[in-house]
Amino acid sequence: MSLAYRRHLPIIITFIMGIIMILQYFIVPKQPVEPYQITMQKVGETLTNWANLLAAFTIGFGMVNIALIHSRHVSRKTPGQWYYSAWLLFVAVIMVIVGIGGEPALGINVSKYQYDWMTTYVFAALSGTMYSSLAFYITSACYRAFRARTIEATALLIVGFITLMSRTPAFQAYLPQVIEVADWINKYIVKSSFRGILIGGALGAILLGIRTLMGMETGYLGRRD
Amino acid sequence: MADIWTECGIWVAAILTIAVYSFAYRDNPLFKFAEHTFVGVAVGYSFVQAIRGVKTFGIDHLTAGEALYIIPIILGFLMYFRYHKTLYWLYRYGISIIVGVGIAASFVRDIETSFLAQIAATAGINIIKADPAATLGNIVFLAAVATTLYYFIFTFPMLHTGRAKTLADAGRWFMMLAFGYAFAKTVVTRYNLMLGRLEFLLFEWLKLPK
Amino acid sequence: MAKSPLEYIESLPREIIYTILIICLAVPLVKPLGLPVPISSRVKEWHQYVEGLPDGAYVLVSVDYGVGSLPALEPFMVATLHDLFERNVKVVIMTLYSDGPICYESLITKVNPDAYGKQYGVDYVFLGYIPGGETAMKAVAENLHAAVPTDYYGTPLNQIPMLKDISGASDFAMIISVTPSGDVAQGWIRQWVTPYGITYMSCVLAMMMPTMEPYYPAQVKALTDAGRAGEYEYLIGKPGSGIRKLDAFSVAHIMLIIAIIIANIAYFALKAQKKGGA
Amino acid sequence: MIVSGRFMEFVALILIWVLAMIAIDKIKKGWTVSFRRIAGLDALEEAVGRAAEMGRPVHFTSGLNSLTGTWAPLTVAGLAVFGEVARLCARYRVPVIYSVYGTQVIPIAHELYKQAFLAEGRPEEAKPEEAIRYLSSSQFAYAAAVQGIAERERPAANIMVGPFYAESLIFAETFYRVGAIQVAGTARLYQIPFFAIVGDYVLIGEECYAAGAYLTKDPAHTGSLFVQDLGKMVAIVLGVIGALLTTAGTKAIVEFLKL
Repeated sequence: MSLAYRRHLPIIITFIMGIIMILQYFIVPKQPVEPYQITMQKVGETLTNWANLLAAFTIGFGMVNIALIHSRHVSRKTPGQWYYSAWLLFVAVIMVIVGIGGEPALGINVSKYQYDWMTTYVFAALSGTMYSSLAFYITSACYRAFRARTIEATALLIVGFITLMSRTPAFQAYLPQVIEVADWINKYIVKSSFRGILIGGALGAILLGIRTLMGMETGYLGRRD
Repeated sequence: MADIWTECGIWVAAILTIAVYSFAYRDNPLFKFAEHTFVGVAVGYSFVQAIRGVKTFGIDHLTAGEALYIIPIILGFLMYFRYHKTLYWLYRYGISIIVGVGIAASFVRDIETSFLAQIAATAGINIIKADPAATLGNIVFLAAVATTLYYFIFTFPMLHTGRAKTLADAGRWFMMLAFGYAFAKTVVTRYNLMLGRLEFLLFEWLKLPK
Repeated sequence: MAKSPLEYIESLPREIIYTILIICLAVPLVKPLGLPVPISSRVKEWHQYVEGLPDGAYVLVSVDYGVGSLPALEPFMVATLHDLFERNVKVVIMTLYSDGPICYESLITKVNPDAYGKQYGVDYVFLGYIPGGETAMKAVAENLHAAVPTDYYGTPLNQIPMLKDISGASDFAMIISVTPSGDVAQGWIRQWVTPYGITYMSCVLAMMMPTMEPYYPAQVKALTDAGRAGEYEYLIGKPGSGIRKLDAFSVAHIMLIIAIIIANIAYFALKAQKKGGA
Repeated sequence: MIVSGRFMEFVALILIWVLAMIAIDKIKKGWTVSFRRIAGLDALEEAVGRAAEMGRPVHFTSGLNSLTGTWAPLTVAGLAVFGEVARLCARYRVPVIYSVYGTQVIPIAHELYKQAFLAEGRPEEAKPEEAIRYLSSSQFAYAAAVQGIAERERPAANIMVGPFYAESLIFAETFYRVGAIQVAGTARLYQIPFFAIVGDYVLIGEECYAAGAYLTKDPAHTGSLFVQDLGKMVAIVLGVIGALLTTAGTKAIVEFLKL
């Protein structure tokens, strides 16, 4: 099978898709009026739907990957892991059945109540707790990071201190100037240096986008074939 | 009937909460159990979302008479040829559409929102203000934007040697101070999250008096 | 070689740090310490407007949030009702959210009007969920009895003593709304403030303040964000979930600041010791 | 033709595109470009070398990656870094673990992984099924699973480049605790501080995109980096002069940019 089909055609497809999306951005105003604008809008929307549809298809890669790894653990009885893997596969199947609403024909009638129960007391509880465990990690990170080792680290410590105090209700009551200093730092040092980083990052993304459409960012297809 | 389910739900949620927090101390079987439960539920959840995604983005359009949608559906199945020994490259057509649409739709917007608009905002600063702290602030602002950008210049090494290096160092200093502020600023929001979980454990699970 | 105490403190094991954190957060939750809390001018202004209400004045309180944003918005609404029930005013409660009644139930049990000797139907009433968003606001303003035939519990309005001679917006001294929605917060201005000039007080989520600031103070007499519930509780001496969190923040932050100071002292002491010892 | 208000963007896009093509062409014709040091990228080889000495794996993650949506370019930048890390791991014979969040990258990651072993002349040693592991497409289930890998397989190095969200600090602290050397980079502003303060080496914003040019010196990436530098110089000049003009009373540059 010649190189044309394996590498060049996909790169050409990426280029065409990219050019259409760019044209849609530059030609179609908020309320398309001209016929060419309306068709361009339609083409752009259809392709975006196609991309989302294809992205939904790729979920299967994940399912295969997880089923493969964990069923191998179960079949090989990997010590200290196989029963966790069995439990994972079991829970995944339960969630799929509950999620799809069950099949009355197969005698599985599952109401929305079970789905809400699973999402509230298992999914939401785990997500909320994992998210809140950041309180542990930010505390130990602060304890370690705010140390006056070098001049730079001392500056970091002082700014961190002022910001911490400006957010502590008790200090705000006694030392309101702390809030003004913190706001000044935020307005004139944080917003400015973050803008510098943002501009740099944007240039990086723009050039990467151009390279990808020109087929020069071969990372996504593998360098040589 | 609902009460038993709710009460049992609260107990399940409480045990999972303690399991996740226990990892902060040590990795242990209870956390490993919670982790595998979480991944299992999440896999089932995203599988259902994927099926809904294929339905809403694809099948619905097809049934609504937009015949062209058969193309992405075919390409979608073709992507599973990547497991095939020789025809593995067939997956690339689907991926090339995802990448072409995804990358272009994103980077073209960066030109305005994160490049031109940011320069325009900087160029629009009226430095001299009535309040001296604001005037000083604007001077610091301009210096910080300029030196941070200067720090990121890669292909002119001479700009980072000798006396010119001080400009790059200034950029690094501004970023360091900004990181210190942003780091400390999140402490409140993270503690607020943990307070929410502790309130659940103390008042809904242990039923302590409010 | 066991670590010397200085080394131990300087690199304190994470288990100790985490346990101290949990204690600092949990204790104030169970037993509020009533640490000093800064009262922002916005909360003081909100309270002054409630204090300024004449005896027998009618206040419309709109519970414009659903179960989703209840954790963030309820504490401020609870404090507002405590403040209103301290005075001799008539409180008419309604909601524009379909799951608003659930929030009302949770709200009213926490406020406990009986403790203030307030009687349902005489001092306060709940009209329930009125669908339609801004059209609901307009209908209630123009003709309350036509817009809302019965209260939430099904009693016809003309049989409720406090609502007999209340026809619409012009009979109200104030309208208070707590909501996560910008449209609702601005809707009350269009339907009640512009046409009837009623005093409007709005409490929104912190991130929505920038969108509401332009209306303050001309159309919105008092504007604040729900995160300040703890301040309001402290101001009116009614500690609730808002102040418990503020106490916990203060204790946890003070712990962190002290810990950082100790760590730095240990660090410098170690450096001095090494320099001295070398 | 062009939507009002977007004319300047169109001009900027064409200008950048043309300049990039010219620069790439000149580099192909022998024009050499030298770089200033990027500590984070120099550290990649050091990190993998350390893992080889300690006989422990290298862990890689590209955060909550997605090829559709705002952070598609940063995901591709993360994949490019993974390509380099896979090459180093093939060279030093160190197992690599790529914890995957978004399933769209799985086929690409497999491709890059096999290319790396091919380039190092060891295609038979490639074990993609074990190296590239899909964990979850839900943010915190993914974070919990990565924590499990960190504690149980105790990687000696952790490399994180891509779009990260709140879970960035969970990873940074957990891998610090198992003693892994960390090279971490993202362009998402509010997550950079956690990598800068907790990680050993940090790639700030644009440095994530510079990996291709810096490590491979390939013309396309190097040319892009040169044009990016021109863009930054333009930003400095227009920004500062614009502000001075505004203070002096004329908003010429601001209007110019907003055409």
